Amino acid sequence: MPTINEQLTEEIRVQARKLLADKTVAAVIGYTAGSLPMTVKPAVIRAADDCGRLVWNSFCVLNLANYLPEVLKSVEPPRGPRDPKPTGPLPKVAVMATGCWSRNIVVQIQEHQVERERVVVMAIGSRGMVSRRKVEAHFSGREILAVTELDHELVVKGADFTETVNRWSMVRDNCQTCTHPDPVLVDVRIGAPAADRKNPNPFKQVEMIEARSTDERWAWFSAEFSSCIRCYACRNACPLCYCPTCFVDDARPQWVGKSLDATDTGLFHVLRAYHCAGRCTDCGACESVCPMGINMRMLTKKLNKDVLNLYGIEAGMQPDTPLPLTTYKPDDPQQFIVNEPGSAKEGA
Amino acid sequence: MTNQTSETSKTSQTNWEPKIIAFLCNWCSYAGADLAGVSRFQYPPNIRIVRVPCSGRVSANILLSALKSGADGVLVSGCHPGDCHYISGNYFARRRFALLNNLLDFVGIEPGRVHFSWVSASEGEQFAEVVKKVTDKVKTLGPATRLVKSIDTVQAA
Amino acid sequence: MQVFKLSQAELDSMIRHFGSLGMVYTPAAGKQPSARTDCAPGWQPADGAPLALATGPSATSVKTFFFPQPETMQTFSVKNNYPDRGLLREPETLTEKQIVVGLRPCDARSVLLNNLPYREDPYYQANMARTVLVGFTCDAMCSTCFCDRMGGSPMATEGLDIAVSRLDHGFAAEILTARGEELLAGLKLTPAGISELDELAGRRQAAPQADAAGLDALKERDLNRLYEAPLWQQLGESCINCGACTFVCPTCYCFDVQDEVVRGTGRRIRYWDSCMFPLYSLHTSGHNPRGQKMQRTRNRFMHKLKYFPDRFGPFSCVGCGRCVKDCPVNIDIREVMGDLLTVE
Amino acid sequence: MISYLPYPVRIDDIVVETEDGNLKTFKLVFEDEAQKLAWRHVPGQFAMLSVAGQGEIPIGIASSPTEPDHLLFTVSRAGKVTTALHQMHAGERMGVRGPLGNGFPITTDMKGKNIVIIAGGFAVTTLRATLIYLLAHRQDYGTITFIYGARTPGMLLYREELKQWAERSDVDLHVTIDREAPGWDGLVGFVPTIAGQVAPSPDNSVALICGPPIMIKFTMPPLEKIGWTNDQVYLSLENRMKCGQGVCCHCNVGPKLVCKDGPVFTRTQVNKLPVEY
Amino acid sequence: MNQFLFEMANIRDQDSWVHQHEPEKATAKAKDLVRMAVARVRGEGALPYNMVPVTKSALVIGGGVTGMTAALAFADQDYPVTLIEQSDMLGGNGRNIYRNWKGERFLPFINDLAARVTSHPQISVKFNSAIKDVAGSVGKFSTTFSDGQSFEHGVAVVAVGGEPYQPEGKWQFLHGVNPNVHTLLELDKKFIDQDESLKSIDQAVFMHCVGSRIPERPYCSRVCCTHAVDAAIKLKELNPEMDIFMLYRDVRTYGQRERLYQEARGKGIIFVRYDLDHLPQVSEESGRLMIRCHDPIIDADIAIQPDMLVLATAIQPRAQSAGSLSKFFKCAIDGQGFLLEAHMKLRPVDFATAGVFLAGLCHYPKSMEESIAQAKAAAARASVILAQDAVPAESVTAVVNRAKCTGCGVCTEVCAFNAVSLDDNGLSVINTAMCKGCGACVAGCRSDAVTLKNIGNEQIMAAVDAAFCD
Repeated sequence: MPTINEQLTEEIRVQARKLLADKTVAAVIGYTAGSLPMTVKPAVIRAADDCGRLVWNSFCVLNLANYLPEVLKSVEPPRGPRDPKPTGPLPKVAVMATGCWSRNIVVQIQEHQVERERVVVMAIGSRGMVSRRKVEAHFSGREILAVTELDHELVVKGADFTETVNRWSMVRDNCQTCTHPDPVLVDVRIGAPAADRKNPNPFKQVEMIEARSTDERWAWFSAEFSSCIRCYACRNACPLCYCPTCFVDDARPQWVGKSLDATDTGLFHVLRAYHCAGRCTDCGACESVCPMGINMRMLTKKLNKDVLNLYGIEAGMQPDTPLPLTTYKPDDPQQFIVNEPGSAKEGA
Repeated sequence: MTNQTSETSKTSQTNWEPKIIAFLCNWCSYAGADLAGVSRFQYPPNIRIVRVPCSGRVSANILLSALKSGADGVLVSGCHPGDCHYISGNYFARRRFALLNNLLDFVGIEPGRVHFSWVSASEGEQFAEVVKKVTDKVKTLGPATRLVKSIDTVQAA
Repeated sequence: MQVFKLSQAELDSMIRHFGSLGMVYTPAAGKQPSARTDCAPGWQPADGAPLALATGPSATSVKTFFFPQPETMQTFSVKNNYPDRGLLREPETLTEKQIVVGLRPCDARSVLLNNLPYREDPYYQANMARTVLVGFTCDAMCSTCFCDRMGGSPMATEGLDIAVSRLDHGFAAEILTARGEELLAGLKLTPAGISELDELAGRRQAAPQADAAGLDALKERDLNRLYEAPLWQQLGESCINCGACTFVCPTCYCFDVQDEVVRGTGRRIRYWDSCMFPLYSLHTSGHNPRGQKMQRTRNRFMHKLKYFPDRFGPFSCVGCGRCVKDCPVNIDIREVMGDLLTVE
Repeated sequence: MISYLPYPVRIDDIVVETEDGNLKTFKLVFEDEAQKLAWRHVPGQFAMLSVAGQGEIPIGIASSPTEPDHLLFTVSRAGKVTTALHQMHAGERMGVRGPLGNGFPITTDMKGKNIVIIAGGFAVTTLRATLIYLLAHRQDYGTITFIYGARTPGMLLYREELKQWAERSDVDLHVTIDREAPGWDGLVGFVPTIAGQVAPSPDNSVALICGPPIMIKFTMPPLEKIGWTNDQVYLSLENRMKCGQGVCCHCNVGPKLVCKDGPVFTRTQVNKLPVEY
Repeated sequence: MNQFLFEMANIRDQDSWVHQHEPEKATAKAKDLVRMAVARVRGEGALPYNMVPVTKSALVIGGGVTGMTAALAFADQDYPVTLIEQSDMLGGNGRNIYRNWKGERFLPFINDLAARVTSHPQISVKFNSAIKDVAGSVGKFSTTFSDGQSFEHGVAVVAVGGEPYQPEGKWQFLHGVNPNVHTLLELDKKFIDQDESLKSIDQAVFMHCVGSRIPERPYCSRVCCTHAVDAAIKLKELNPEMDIFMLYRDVRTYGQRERLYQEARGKGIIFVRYDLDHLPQVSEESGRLMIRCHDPIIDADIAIQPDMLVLATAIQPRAQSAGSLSKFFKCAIDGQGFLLEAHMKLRPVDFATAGVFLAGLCHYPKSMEESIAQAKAAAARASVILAQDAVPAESVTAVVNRAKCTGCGVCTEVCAFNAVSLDDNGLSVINTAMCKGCGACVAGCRSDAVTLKNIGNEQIMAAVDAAFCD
């Protein structure tokens, strides 16, 4: 009896092969097997014969929407930087997408990075992706040489041990608190849809930090982010970070210094998160790819919470609603205004 | 270590006076500040005004870089909602600031470092009041150290 | 060369003794902010506790001690009333000894490799002069380790001042340089006996050896001919162009320079750059000779496997496997080398 | 040991060169006499100009070693440092680090040869240095042909000097502009066309070409047509660079570092490199 | 000197006068302010004074009294005017109103106005017409109409008017169900038609504020109180024995209109107050209207069985104000869909979009004479532009660095003037003629691709840094 992921893998291969063979799409963005346990390689498949390489498992932590704009461009007929866009229909690209990834695609569509009609979403209801870091922490220090995935367990092998762990307990925090695991865009359905999850409090971790004192929060922030080595993996793994020149790299003006001191790294992370405000779908790619294990997702999650509470918007869920920072309501909350009657800071 | 250097050098001055950067919109709050002057409303001399066309011109980047440069406090002030000279600049600003304000609070920037206000061209007294309130608050917080950039002054001097 | 025999307790007290000679750094367990603002995280000042090293290399490489992130090159003032306004000065050369304990042979070798391009660099040389390396050889390799394929060996001592190796009972400390010897001056240590020396030699012999043939094979490949090979396109397509590989890499050494001014006081710093970043090669005019991801990915591997060896001899890779481990998209340099050997 | 510390220099004079105001020549004098005496460069080399608080930028040296009292740099306003430079005034202090790079082979390959210099736009700067040097050592070289083109008359650099050179009999000077312009009675046409018309025979000759890549590309066919080979042609490459001394790696073109192995390469050398410049 | 190379350190109003008792600190602040101004102005460049030649003609949208008044104001100055009207008749809402509060009949006035408009050589009227597209900006607009024709004009006056609210929901009060329930305009129709049946009415009830001053329409419609009171008086004139009840929330017969109210009271019209918590209940009982309400003054429930119920319904904006029109002319609209002037006090008939003006009910509910005054004001303001050969465009405008632009479109969304759009390449372009230089796009741009001339990020930061450079 094949596992759920084996079934999904097979379905993906069949569908991808079909899409490529009948020339519905020019490329398929998916995952192929990795060289280490708990890794997969994102890959762009352009030939039907290549589809056998595609895999699906619980380690697909990088958001494939990240590749979409560039791959779409790569299948267009070549043109110079000043040439206008061709007018006729352009080749399509298929991409695997879970709930949060599909919502990223929606944001990319809202922000004109991707045209809906050129994307074939191979929709996969997410069962939650496993955090490699959690598994490694569970086996603290013992090297993991192979991980076999069953439907609800992971069989972890080392040089001198084999142990079975519960899969859900190793699932990433963002997936555990996810309420929309099923894609909002579906062109080709892979596997069974995932039902929305009732999560009593998806912002529990954020609230735990909010409950601390200002000084405690600063201590947490300083400690968490000072291990940043400024490799920008978090930024580059994010499908929303598509600026040709990131503010952190810009010399004119030099918004953020280049050193590793707490201010420079802190400012980078605060502004990076802020730039995702109202756009982040909590796909967790940033956190998953950080070589230093920084929990930068807390900042975007905090913003997600505020955007939902203040403006009632969840990124990528309402394609027809403008993004929260590109719109307003005359009666938006403004308790933070210092001279507003009833402001939070009034008399403080 | 470097943060401490700046802190001690700042506090060692016996009469520490905060410097507060105030981004004022050209049409309302800057004019309100002028009216405060014409009306001789007295307020603490701690703000340094940067005139901007609209509160909607002030981005999170600008605000944070004022903190980074060493502002002990930052005030952004614009027209009252509905009165924006540019129709909607302050509405967009309000959303940006609401989120930024919460995020800064979340990472442990002391509440009261960063302020936002609406002051119209006719509210000279209101402007003076806002500056008083903001200055008092920043004074109780002491010199800013969080997200303040500091480089090794020993080697440079 | 002297070899001493140490018990765990003697080893611990030896490391504690180093504290009286300079700053002592050891690999941090887990993600630890660095104690220094100019030093990458992953290292911490030794706290006297017994050293417990995980298998394989430390989380971040030792290059941070030679090539700190950032390094102040010059300082200046731009205050109007300052007489030397705009004049750049070099800060005093740091001479305070730093003793790095717990690095692995791969990292030790990286210091020597980086010294090839940096042999005329005043800052790197100043850090070379003040840094003493007390390394621990590896009695096991991680699945991501491949130092043997890059001309090293888990038991190698090249680049170290003192090499500590595990024995069946206790440790052997090989004193490899005069600087290493200095560190131990005044310590009463037991010279290793024949049996310990034999055991050490045996372990060294049993360890995987540098695979010279494999290296030669790669060196003989005309990689310039593979400049247009499709494998670069595939790699470039999955690469997300972050700098994780370059920043965890002990032998990536390129830097950028920027001026910082705060409240009138300024410094010119150099800091790690990454050839993975589009801005790395961007001209002011907007033209970018390596504007595509594929070009940058290719450049990184070509630099390590072709340009650097052409210029200096050895490959610019010590096989620590950090990039393999930390790459978000599982680009594995071992696979790349394999492909380069086989692709036509 | 290499040094990253710029020499302190004072801006002695600033000349606005072009009608758009975007090119200025900075005349710099050393603050320290010993540093001035120690400075040695050859035409074709560059230096890092440094403005404290803004950064450094590599700029070709426009003055010849035979003008020992000062250094000249013609700077186009483009990025952060050059914009800051353009805002500076005579009397202000800045820094110069160098000389860097290899320069033209004035004492080796060029010696005793006929020299053809082909310049387009503001890439003429190091070629000005070269020409001044050649004229100062006139007897060491054969004929000198200097071809220089700009978009408009107002975009020509060193206009006073161009007039002086035009009057000399020992330089064959051809100045051209892209299109007819009022008040211009000189040559009209693109540099490659003019080069094809006036370039001498390749016998015992060396050509130095600096200009935009497109100009270089189109200049070669007319030269090749009359027998020039790639070995005789020297080009100066540009790439983003930071250290200028072969360490930081930014400027690599394949295995070559523009800052150290160049910026001057023969066309034969350039053709062997990947197009990463 | 080019005015854009000027920067002021505001030492007087913002320093010496407000810190009179702290001279030392004020001096330190003055030094900072000067340093900041210098740092900022260093980065500035001379900006061109952009001039746009003016096409000396006007477009007036809406053929009601307001639009006709504006058109005549232009035409009488000899400017060619195109007046477009969506129906086949001039006059608009005015045709449905019996008389004004002074007792003057509307219809003759409107017919006279319409005759002057249609016969004026400088006015061309387009009936059954709407706007399809608008290009250009102040000084030179080009508007295409639904018939495909287009018209070049230097200014435009928007006078599309409003419309009566059609009662619905809990405000329907059997309107459209019971034949004796009318809106005010329906009653006016009977006046105009001299409907004799009105004389036989014994009892009438007027309900005020139908659809006004409620959450969906929080504003007061301003004219309905006067209108209702006047209509009640007219009924009394027709039949002095008629019992008339006015169910009101607050009476707004402002200014001289107060006399009408007094007259009504004098004529025995009974005013009964209601509030939103005690909405009068209207029902049919054995074929007759039954109104039950609570009189707070006598604190008693009362029931009336009138022969006629008249609803003073709200004035609401036309859908096209908030729709195509605001899009074409970049007009701001308020929360209810009324068009929004640039500044309530300083620029009351201007739109924020230069060269476009507004008057009449599309702005907010107002009386006919106010609409007429506003129409004249709008035409006068617009004529200031037409009188010039060229008008200056904003010099401090946004500019896009295309190398940094992602084409995400945030700038286009936050621009209140529709000055930003995405081009064929999907990258942002600024129409500098429409840009006002507010910088909303600059602050919204994550990639720093947009900047504002002379108020760039680098300059603001330089000014800030200078404050700490002492």
